Amino acid sequence: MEIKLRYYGQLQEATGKSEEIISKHFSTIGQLNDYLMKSYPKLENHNYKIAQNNIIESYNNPLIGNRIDLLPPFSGG
Amino acid sequence: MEIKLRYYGQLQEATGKSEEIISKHFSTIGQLNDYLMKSYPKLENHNYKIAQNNIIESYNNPLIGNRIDLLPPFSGG
Amino acid sequence: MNKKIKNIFVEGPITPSSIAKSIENHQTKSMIGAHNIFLGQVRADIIGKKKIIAIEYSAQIEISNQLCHEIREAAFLKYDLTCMHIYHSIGKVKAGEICFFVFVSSSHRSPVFQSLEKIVNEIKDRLPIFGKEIFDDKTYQWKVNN
Amino acid sequence: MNKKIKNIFVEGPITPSSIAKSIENHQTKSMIGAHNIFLGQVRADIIGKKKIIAIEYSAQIEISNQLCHEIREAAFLKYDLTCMHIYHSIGKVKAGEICFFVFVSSSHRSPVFQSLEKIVNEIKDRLPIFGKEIFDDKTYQWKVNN
Repeated sequence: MEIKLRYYGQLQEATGKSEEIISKHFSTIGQLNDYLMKSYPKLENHNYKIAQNNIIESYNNPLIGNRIDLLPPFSGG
Repeated sequence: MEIKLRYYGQLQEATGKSEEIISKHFSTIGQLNDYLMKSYPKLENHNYKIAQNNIIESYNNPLIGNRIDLLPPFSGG
Repeated sequence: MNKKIKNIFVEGPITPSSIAKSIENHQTKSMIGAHNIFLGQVRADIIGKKKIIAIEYSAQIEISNQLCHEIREAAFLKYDLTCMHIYHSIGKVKAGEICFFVFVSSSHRSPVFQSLEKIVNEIKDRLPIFGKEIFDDKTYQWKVNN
Repeated sequence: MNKKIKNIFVEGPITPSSIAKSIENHQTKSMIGAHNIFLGQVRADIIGKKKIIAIEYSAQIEISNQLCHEIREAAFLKYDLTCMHIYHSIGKVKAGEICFFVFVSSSHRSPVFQSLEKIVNEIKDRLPIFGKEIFDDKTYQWKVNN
């Protein structure tokens, strides 16, 4: 399954990219996150939320979407 | 003693004038008010505050100023 | 507390362009992070079969400006505000036009939210300003604040 | 609740003249009696020896607009509001310029005061918007909301 990953704000520096497409299978958002933490060890120094198909999800939720966004702390306004 | 009286808002209708100068002596604001109520019976139907030399005063205060304003309920904003 | 007493009254409505000008004047004050603006607009209330088309404001100008000065100085003492601007119309303001403008600024948002409503309410409660509501049939009634 | 989701983002700063235009657009709505406007302005904070000269905003646009829509609809249900307008900058906004605009209107003043701070806080807390603070020496840091 193809997953489009987008990295926002300071996470673009932690990963060295703004987006990428990976072809892998994960049962949960948390499993995907474990994979990303291994791929980009600098992510460990960051807080972020993960959105799946434009909805912010918890790590226990099943991974069913194909668009995943990593969102660092919000600082609008 | 000359007292300049000014009437604001609907009190101009109750008294039929916007200002006048009277030459009389009153010890307190309240005494002046009694006199005005007699002169303009329609004032009885109105709530108002009395200011003396640009300060809103209570009826017990001595009348020492020469500028008196009758102020109906405030409705700014 | 020896600041000069400002005149809050402007003849006729407060225009959107004058509000824009006031906002623009704050863009050089680079320590400001938050503005909060209250605008009072004349409502075309319908009472029975009559509609309000304008309010004609009068005021005891000296007392109003003095009390507004006190309200302003007390707010500066109580809240961490950078700027405060207050204007009220005198004379005729048509329905839909703006008659009252209170503008507070601070480095952060809490002080502007904490202060603005209180300043607005104090001005409405304490300043001797009188509104004559003009109906579309040329009759009128005196405005009552609730 | 089937209203169209609005795009709150504007490229670059929110100008005083666009704010004036927005105020002016409400002058035909003659049942409005009170407006309350919040403006967020980029502060030239000094950190160490460096000064912030701009913030560059980015956002997850779709999520931000969707959540803002929910915040807006919930506020309309909870408060007696006539109008609500929300804009946030995307891209570069210089110190002193306005990056955030929330405008609520009602027939009376209580609903605008009750609602505005909550709407502003919810937007700041919930919308995935990211501010990159640019210093005068061209270094930067990521903005943290407190």
